[in-house]
Amino acid sequence: MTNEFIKIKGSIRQRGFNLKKAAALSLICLMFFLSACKGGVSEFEETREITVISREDGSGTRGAFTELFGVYTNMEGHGKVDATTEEAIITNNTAVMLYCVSTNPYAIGYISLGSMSDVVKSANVDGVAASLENVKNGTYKASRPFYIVTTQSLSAPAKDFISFILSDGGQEVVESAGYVPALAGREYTPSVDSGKVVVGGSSSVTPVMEKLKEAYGAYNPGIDVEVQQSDSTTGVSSTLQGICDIGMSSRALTENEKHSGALAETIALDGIVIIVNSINPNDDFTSEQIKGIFLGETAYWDSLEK
Amino acid sequence: MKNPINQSTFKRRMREYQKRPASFVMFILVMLCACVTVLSFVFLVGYLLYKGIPNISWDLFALNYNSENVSLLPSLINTVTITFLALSVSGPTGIFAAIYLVEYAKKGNKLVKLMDLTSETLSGIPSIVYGLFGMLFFVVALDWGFSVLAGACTLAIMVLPLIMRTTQEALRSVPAEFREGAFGLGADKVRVIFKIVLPPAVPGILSGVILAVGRIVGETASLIYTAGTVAEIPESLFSSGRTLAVHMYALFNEGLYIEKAYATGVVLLVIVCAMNLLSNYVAKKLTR
Amino acid sequence: MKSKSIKEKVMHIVFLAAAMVCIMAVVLICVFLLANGVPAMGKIGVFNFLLGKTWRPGQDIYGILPMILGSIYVTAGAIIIGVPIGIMTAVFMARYCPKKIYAPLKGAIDLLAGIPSVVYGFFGLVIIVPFVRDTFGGSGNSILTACVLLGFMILPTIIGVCESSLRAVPEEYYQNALALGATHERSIFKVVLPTAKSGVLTGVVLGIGRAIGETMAVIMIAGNQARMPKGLLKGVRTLTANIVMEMGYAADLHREALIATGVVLFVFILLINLCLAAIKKGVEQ
Amino acid sequence: MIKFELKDLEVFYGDFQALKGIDMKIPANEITAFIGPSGCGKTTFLKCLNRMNDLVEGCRVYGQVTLDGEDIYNDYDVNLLRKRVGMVFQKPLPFKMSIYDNIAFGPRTHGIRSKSALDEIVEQSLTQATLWDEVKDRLNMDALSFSGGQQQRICIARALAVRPEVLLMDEPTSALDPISTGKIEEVVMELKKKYSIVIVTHNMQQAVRISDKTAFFLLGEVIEFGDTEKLFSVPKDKRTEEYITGRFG
Repeated sequence: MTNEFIKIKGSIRQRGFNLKKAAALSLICLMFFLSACKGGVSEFEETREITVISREDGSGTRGAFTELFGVYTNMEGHGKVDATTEEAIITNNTAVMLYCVSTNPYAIGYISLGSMSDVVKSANVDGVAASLENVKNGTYKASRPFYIVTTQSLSAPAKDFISFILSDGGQEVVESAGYVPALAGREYTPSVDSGKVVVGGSSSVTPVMEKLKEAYGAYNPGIDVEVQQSDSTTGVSSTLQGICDIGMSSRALTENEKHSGALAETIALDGIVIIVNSINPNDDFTSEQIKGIFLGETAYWDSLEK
Repeated sequence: MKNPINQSTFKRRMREYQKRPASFVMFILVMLCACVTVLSFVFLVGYLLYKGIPNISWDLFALNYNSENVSLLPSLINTVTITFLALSVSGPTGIFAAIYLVEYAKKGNKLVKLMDLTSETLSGIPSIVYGLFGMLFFVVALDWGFSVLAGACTLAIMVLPLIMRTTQEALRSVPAEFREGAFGLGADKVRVIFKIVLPPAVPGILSGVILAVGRIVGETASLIYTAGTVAEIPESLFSSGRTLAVHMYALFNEGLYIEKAYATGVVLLVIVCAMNLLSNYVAKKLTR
Repeated sequence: MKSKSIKEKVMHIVFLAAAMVCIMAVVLICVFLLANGVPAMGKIGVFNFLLGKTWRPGQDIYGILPMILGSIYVTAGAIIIGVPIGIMTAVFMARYCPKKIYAPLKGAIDLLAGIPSVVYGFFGLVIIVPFVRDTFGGSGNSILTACVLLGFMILPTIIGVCESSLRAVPEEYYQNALALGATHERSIFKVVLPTAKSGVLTGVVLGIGRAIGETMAVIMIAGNQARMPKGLLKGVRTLTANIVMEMGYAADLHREALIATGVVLFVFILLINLCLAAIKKGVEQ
Repeated sequence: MIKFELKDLEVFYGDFQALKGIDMKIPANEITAFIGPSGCGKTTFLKCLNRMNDLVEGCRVYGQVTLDGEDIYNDYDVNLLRKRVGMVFQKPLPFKMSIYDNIAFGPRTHGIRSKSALDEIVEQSLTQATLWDEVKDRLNMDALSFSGGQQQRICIARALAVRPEVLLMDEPTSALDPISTGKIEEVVMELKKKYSIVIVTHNMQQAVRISDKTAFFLLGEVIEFGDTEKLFSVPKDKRTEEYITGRFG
């Protein structure tokens, strides 16, 4: 017993560390930790539970997803009700979604097409791959619109910026950012040459809005555009309160918001990609399978109906 | 020269511990906990450096932010501005309030109890609640809009209790003899406070300020709702601007610039480190 | 002589005003939160709101009991992990640490306090979540993960406050105990630490405050399922997560319900502080 | 009978030599007083006897110290040593707990758990410190709420509670008023029967009043050591004479 104590305690004295040995010890501990973390699972076990990852209730992406894949039940007095399984991990953050799926072999989730990254694998839906091309030609069914929100009292520079967004030049920027343009065939001609526009709202729309802003700078350098990233609701309410000139939203307006005078316009279409871990052999789902998984009816990977 | 006889050898210590197992267990526990703290630190910082350093480039310090090059310089400037603003509000207020509580208020005073409760309450309020409050009060009610000033004020309220409490502790630990001695020499109260009581309390107060700076620099939730997220250098105190932490959050959020976010994290780390060193240096200067 | 007394008076008033600012801040926060949150509670019904087990904003069902429990569990776990480690490390820093490694260690801990919670969150997501999943099973986004991460996050706060209060204890206490034949450890844990009790408690309170209030890190790793907590390895949603998570998209009653969640959080912290104040009083007597 | 025997004791704090080659025999069951100007090494010497010097960083001790013939520096359990050699400090400093717990701290440290045994020890120790009658109804009160003299007696009682053989006292009355000092002196005289006592004092009358032997320290050396009466009436060394007559520096 004593000997053991002495051995363990060999590195540490009460009034002073033996620095070298302490360093060596901590290095060993560190390596142990690292190996414990890095040595994760490398083989896919079909018998494991599916980890479902979803966005938060009320998120534009989630709304679009549940609508598209029919992840809802009909409830009396409420109509269609989101029925995503209670066990689903909820996140409000695309990066968390990506990381959860990239580190957890048994996870399944969904993100915006523009945010797709190669740390995860995108799954086909009904045999169709999620790509810009397929969203555009309508074969990939999971897509949703991005909106800009305005009020009646729109400033001249804001009007000018919007006309740029909806012009061919603007829509080209949308496409190069990885989204599907909403419309085509309009020309842009600057109407004013100075002023300031504040744009704020949905974090999903922000990346494309920033690209638009930069491109706009080349056409009309006199106008200063400020992009505020927050979320759809803040965007809409800020616009209504006059804090922002233009709001960004990834969801449709509520009745209340419409009532208060908010107007929405579609600026782009976004695909929703089903993502799985890169070692997951299941990468081609039917809509029914996805619905089953997100309803919680299919709980294990091997109970997936092939 | 002979060896001194009072050097406790390791063997001797172990023999002493053998008779007192409880002490030995406590000793092991202390060492273990210290190791856990150090290891978690090494691990966390090591991880951040490992992920971040390869992604640092001069481009990150460009004057302008755009989606091709997510420069962090504007947010860096904002961080400094907001930290400075928030501290210049909450620092004096917190320290003066603490002075009032320790030096002026009588013991068992209702006000003291109320203050203790309020400062405890304030320090417990989650930052997101501060954010909501800041949005409702500074942004909407005072009509400042999303602005650096609104963010700084919100953060000032947030760190106020932190500064106040550490200052209180520091002041209380100054021996009463110091004050009595000074009063005995005929010094008046204000003089005693500033010349006698405050100097020895400076390290304690500064540790509070460091903690406060840490919270300000690391704050995300409340700033999103008050200072906004514009990634550019603000023109005035009433325009919006994001701090480094918000910048990181925004970069992480869409999952597009994760490498850049790590690099930003490293820069943030360096800044916090530099601030700590600076404040230590100042503390040394002041106490000397 | 006269100018002196005027200066005294002015400074007195300045100090008093500073103290009043704190009270004002609390009052303002109370007013704004209550004005925005209480009406929603009225509409939903206080009992339905506080004790409802279901949170479905889509159907206008707002019950936050799961989140209340979630916050309690996660905070309790963080305290269980963070407080002993924090106090022990503070003891190490104040009483064991050789001079050579003290300065870097102190710097490191100050640095930990300054790391933004987003970084902690990502660290947790990439390291702790897979670790918990591989070691204990489940999906990894669980109460346990949140407790561990929060436990680490409150360390700098606890260590900082505890260490300074330990250092404030006169050295003679330690020597007196030692002269009675007590070991280093017994002197520290039976004499020095109890003498610093009030400071240690302050540190713990601040730690609890940080744990309850933590948002950005918890939201990334806790799973955020809005249902009753089901076990250590299952996910959970805290009150703070609930607010941040849905504030962005919420409108109307949903938004008010979220502000009301903030009110609940606020009352919650008030209660904890009252309890701790009572404990502190008991300790000091 | 000899309690402590010191041979060629030298103590350094870093480069500073605090004690220079001291040889001394401290008798049992007597009171030995150390006098001398401040900074002459009295307290350092005292702290060598229960090894409190070990705590001082950069302190080195050379030579040999034996207690009842046992070398206390060579492979001796330091906690046991401190149990045998109790110490009372200059500044009375009871722990922040009740009187009872203060007194019982020592015995509990050394493994006495039974309530009845502890009760007995507490009563005995407080009686020895002539404090029992004053505090017997207030044993659960915070020790810090008593007067300075009482606090010092609590500290003495606390030191006695571990049943030491030797009691080291480092200017125990310098912070107290004459009445409390008188009380403490009475206590010390009473304790002499059972304990060997070493007391450091700046008060020469006190040394004359209570001690049997006196040592005069100057600049880390023992100038003179002998029976108190002789030392004060016919000092051998000129420097001693100068000091005790107040003509020194």
